[in-house]
Amino acid sequence: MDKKTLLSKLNEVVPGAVLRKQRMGRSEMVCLWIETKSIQRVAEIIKQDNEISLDWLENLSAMQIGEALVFTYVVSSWKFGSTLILRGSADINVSGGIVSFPSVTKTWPMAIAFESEIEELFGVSFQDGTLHKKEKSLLLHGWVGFPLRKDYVFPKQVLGISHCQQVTSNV
Amino acid sequence: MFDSSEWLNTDLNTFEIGPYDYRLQAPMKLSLKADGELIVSAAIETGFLHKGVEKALEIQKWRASIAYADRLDSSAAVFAELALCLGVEEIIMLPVPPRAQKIRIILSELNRISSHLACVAAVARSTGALAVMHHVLRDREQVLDLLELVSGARFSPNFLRFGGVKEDVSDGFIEKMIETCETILIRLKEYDKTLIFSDTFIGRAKKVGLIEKKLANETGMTGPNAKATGLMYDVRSSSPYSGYADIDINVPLAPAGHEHLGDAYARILIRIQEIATSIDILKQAAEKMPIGDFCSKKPEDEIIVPRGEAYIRVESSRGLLGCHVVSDGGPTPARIQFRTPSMAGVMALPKVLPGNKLDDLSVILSSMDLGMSEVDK
Amino acid sequence: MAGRKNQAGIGTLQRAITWARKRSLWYIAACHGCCAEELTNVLGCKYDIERFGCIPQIDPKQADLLFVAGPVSYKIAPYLKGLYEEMPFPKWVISVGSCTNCGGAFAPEYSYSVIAGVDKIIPIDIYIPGCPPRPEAIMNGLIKLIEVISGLENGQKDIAIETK
Amino acid sequence: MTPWTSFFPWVNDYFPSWVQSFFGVFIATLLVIVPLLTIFVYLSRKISADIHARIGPAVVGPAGMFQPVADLLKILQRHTVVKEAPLAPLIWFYLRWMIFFSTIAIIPLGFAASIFNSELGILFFFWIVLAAMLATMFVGISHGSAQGWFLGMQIWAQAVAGAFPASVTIVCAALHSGSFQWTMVVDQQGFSPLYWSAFSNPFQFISFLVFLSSGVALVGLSNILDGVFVYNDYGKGMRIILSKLLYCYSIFLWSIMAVILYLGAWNLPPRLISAATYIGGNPAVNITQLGCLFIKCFFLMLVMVFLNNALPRRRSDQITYYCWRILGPLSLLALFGEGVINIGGMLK
Repeated sequence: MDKKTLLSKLNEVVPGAVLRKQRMGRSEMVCLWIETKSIQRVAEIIKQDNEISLDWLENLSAMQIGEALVFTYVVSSWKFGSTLILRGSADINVSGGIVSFPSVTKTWPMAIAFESEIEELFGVSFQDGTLHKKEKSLLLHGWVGFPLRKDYVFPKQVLGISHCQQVTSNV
Repeated sequence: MFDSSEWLNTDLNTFEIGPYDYRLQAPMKLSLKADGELIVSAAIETGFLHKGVEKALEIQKWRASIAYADRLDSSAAVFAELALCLGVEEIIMLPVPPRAQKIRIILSELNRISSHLACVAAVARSTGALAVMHHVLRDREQVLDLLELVSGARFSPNFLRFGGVKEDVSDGFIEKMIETCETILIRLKEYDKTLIFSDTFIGRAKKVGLIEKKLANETGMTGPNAKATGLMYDVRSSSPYSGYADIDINVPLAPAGHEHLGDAYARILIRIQEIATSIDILKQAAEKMPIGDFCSKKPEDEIIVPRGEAYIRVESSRGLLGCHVVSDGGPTPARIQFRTPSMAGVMALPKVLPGNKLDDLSVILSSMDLGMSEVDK
Repeated sequence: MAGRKNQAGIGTLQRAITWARKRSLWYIAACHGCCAEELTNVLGCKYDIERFGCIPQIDPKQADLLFVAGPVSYKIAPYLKGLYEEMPFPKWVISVGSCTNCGGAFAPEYSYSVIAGVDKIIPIDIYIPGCPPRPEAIMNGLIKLIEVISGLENGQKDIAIETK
Repeated sequence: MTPWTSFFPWVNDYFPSWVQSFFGVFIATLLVIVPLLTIFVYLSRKISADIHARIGPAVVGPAGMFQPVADLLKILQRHTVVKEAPLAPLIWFYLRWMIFFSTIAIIPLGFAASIFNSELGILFFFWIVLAAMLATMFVGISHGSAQGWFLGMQIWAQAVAGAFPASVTIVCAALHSGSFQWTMVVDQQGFSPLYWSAFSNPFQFISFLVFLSSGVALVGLSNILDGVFVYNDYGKGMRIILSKLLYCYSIFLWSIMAVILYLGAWNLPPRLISAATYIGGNPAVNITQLGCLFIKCFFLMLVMVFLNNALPRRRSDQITYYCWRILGPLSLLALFGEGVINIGGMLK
């Protein structure tokens, strides 16, 4: 499933979704920047279409570059073994600090684990995904702040234990 | 899985199995609802081993990031190192000399054997075969001695560098490795008699912890757990990396009609066969070991990583370990994210446990070999 | 009944009790992450600590010795403290590896979720350095604990273990 | 006037017979049963360590001989656990212990030394073990927690599943030797293995194997479940020792019954008996008989140690399935065969 037909199919079904096409670093994997509001739509297409059938969300990672959160979806297909990388980005300084981003758990159920991790570490709330119970929780309940953000300041004290190096007397 | 004849339709007892429990291999919280002996529903809570590795990687300089990749999960340490090194080498466009690639293959296969032996020992312990557990641990010591001979450390070797390996492999090492491979092959036959083909073990592991291929597909499961369900995916053969190209690997797979498809017994069989393939790979790597320098970068050279990113796939002992390395040209990495294989196992647990008996909980968990420090990062 | 007292003023009954305590230390291991792999090897057959009378126990109420290994996160700290409280007196704690000694690789300036040293929540008797420490180091820590229990000043060796 | 008291004849005029038997039991417990069990605990740890290819306890005394002593002393002086035990599990726990240790009175320690030589002999033993298992179930049920209730039911199901084939094999052994009384059973068998009733005819051999394996289900493997819940919650030092001693004693009890029923207990070759009487008179004969009994019984106990430590262990529902579906019919077959042989014998 080469790049040309993939792009043409995407453009005709979801016009204007693909913002930019580039190579992923120095590897030959195709990376498509998708605008945030049509990510679910694009995910739907590339999974259902039986020539593309990218049905396995291999990796969903988020990173903060400057003032934007960039989400990288590495999607590959069991049938053809081909891989595609989708990119979505969202502005980080939103009022209330919680960035909202469309969730893809409806098309790829394995996204639950990745998304719940990103929710805790980056402070993102994924919209209208499957209503999964928060099975996989990483941090202590009621942890203040989102650790993987660049401007995160380490806590001074957690659970009454001072988060510092010097050895306190035996408790 | 649910044969309704065993239902007692009593009201459900809830069993809270806390982080520290003798049935669990690593701290996690399981709240099971059981109707008599049959587990009806399971909910899992993880996060107890969250160390914040990815944040630490962003603070430390590039040179120290390899040591942190070890600490992601100690029983599969070399794979995380390899993934990180390949990622950075792709960004810097650094050529890795063929001898270093072969040494990397030897190290990762040794680590795979020691990780699988640890899983077999855990399963033997959970079914009560303490003698087999101790014998497996004794053979695992031989592999750990080899890792120590090469790198000085038994678990997190911290031996790989960007562009190759820290030191060359001493010449006595190759012979000693071949000799250990022979003894381990003999020992595998010994496990067959005492554990694998003993009918009490088959009785304990048959139809226990059944994972269908659909569930494995849905949660994106890879590695021995997925091969036991018949899902054929191995990064070493599908997209060979770092010198695996000229080594032929026969990947073990549970055939479709296999009567043990997807249960705990098939997972153990697949792990034993993977040990055999790893030994075969070690022998081939030993033969094809070229002469040459072991690292294309002097240790004292400064590591400058230009802007760029890379996504690397590596076959760790638990499945596909992905590493997404992003650098913005600064002295410290911008973002290093690991796609850990045990996450799929943890996601599949609430659907695997129901239908099994309560006594089999430790057999299921040990046969799935969930590396919790990998899941919680 | 004033038993015969040795020069350190400890009666024979007390010496017998300390002999029993140091010779049968039943242990339970709180395993988190890396150093826990070394604890399974120490239990194994090459570096067997059952020679010193240490049997692994599955329940804290039966154990006298607690091995803490691996980085302890804030989420598991209350459970570790509960585990320690459940153990009956007299009890001892050996912290294996630099993560439990002082935070080690995950010191406070590098990690936000690892306690910098487990002695902030439970008192520790023996600190074993290393990341991960070798099984011999863990056994050496255990022998040091046996010497501490039997009240030998540092440097004095335990004769029974030395000769074995 | 048991032969043991022939040493000191003045005993008879001071103490009535029940006091003598009480002291007999007391001494038998202290001097014979408890040291034997501590040796068994030590050997089971050392042998299971050898099976695991490692060195067992080696620091305390020569080759770790006094390790059980150190464990015993340590457990005794440990401080009590915070939670005080509610009454119900305690009552059942001590009841179970008393039931088990009441069998000491009727253990036939040697030919003339069985203090209580009744017609019921073997059956009396068997029902006591079953009653003890019932008490274990109530210990589990009165524990109150779901896990306690669940494990108690599991123990009882396993015990009943083991008891049925065992009782049938006992009847079959009694059929072979004519009566349930110890002395009669032992008289049928001679010293050399050919005369042992286990190898006298194929049906007796089947009943011997069924008896042993149902003993494993009834008594041998129950230790895993006991150790897990009840005694830990209220695990004061003394109760832990009692439960460990109880487990070893129940194995010892079962192997003594097996030795007496099938393996020709305390039968000695005539020349040895005459030599013993020449040396020390009647008591010396008793002691050698006792020695012969305990050596045989010891090897059976080591089989239990091997099963516990070396091979993978079945789940408890597999054990009950195995007992009902395989051991039950086998024991009935043995009984039927034994009956046919007896009728054949009578017709002759």
